[in-house]
Amino acid sequence: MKLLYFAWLKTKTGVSEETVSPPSEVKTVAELLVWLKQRGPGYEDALADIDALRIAVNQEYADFTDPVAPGDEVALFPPVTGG
Amino acid sequence: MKLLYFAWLKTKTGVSEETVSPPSEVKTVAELLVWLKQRGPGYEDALADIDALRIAVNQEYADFTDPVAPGDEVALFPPVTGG
Amino acid sequence: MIRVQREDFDLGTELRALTEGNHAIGGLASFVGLVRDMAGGEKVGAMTLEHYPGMTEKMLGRIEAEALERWQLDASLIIHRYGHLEPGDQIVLVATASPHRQAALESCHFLIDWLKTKAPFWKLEDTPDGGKWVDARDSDDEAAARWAK
Amino acid sequence: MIRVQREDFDLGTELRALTEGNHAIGGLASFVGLVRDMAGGEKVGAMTLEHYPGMTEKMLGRIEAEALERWQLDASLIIHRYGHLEPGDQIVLVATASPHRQAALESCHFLIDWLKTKAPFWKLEDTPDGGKWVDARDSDDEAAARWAK
Repeated sequence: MKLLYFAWLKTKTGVSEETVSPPSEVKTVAELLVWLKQRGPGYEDALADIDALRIAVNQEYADFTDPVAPGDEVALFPPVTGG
Repeated sequence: MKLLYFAWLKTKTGVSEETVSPPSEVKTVAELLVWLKQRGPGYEDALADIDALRIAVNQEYADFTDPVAPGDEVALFPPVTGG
Repeated sequence: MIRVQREDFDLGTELRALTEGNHAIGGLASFVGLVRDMAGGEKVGAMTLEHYPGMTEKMLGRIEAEALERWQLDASLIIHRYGHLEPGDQIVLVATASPHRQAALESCHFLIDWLKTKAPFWKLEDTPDGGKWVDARDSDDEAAARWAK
Repeated sequence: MIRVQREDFDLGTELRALTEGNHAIGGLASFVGLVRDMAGGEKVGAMTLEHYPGMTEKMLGRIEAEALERWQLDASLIIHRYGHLEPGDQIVLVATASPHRQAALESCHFLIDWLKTKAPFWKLEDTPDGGKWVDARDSDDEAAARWAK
């Protein structure tokens, strides 16, 4: 599973892109976030406020209950501020 | 009193601009229109449908009850279609 | 700024001039009206735009002043042409610049809606049956009425 | 048409290309977003606009498709820049052309409102205290919500 981090998610985790293999119990966005949070203090800080996060799975906006699978591209970012 | 006619008001009256001296009883826009209507068939045709007219007195939109005076510039035209 | 002119205008030049050097501006909205070759299902060759010199400038100035009173604008521009126009020609430009997006977009929309029902211009279309004075449309009155206070 | 690019664009050239040769177009509406030198009362020197390559194009394409479905448009254009930008620089252009004025104005407004809340861009402002990620604004969510069907 490919993870992408943008804006302050990237700053806090210190990572812009990584490939991870979460355990097979991780089947939803919410479960992925719980698993990610335990990977270190940077992740814990970045994911502290779940409401401040937006998630895209395979470049589509996703809800916390949406499924994630090993081959997915999952992006984590704050609400967008372009335009 | 200076009168100006635009668009089909000009076509129907055959006049784009004229100076007139209506009798002193003509004190409002409505009275002016009644007087104008009797000046010939072109005027009668042009002023047949009063609701289709817009009036400006001294370059300000005016109602039929607004006053007119000898020194005024009065313009008669259909609803505008610019832009 | 208000301009009533026979000549065409360069859109890029006009819009650039509105924002140039003012870094407080966050949004620039514009609308250009163009001569269509169709009107009410009828083919139109060209048109002549008549206006009321003097009153036109007065009314456009008042419409602009109303926009400046209602929204926080850094710049505004209305250019309206008159005379002979061909299909594809530019007729009118309204543009507004503001620190804020909504102010620019709304005031631009307001300017053209009000202009359509208040500025003394009249279109005479060349059709296969000869010159035809364009009728005012109820939809323009309704659009303008939306901005009543 | 959608373009995501680092380079600046020429507003006049882009807008002219949208209407050129199509005499069915009666109205061209556009909005340009510019970098302001002030944000929330704080002086801003420059900014970096980050984006999500791939998803950006996908979302902008979808937003444009939605506009084309809702309004009768002859042409539409979204250009969004990324990378380093200075105060006064152009960030984004949205433009729509239609036979009808209201369709052009409304769809242009819609495009920028939706883009603001859906296109994956993030602003990092240079401030005297260092780089600062810009917070999303509730007013942008409210503006986008107006267009819910």
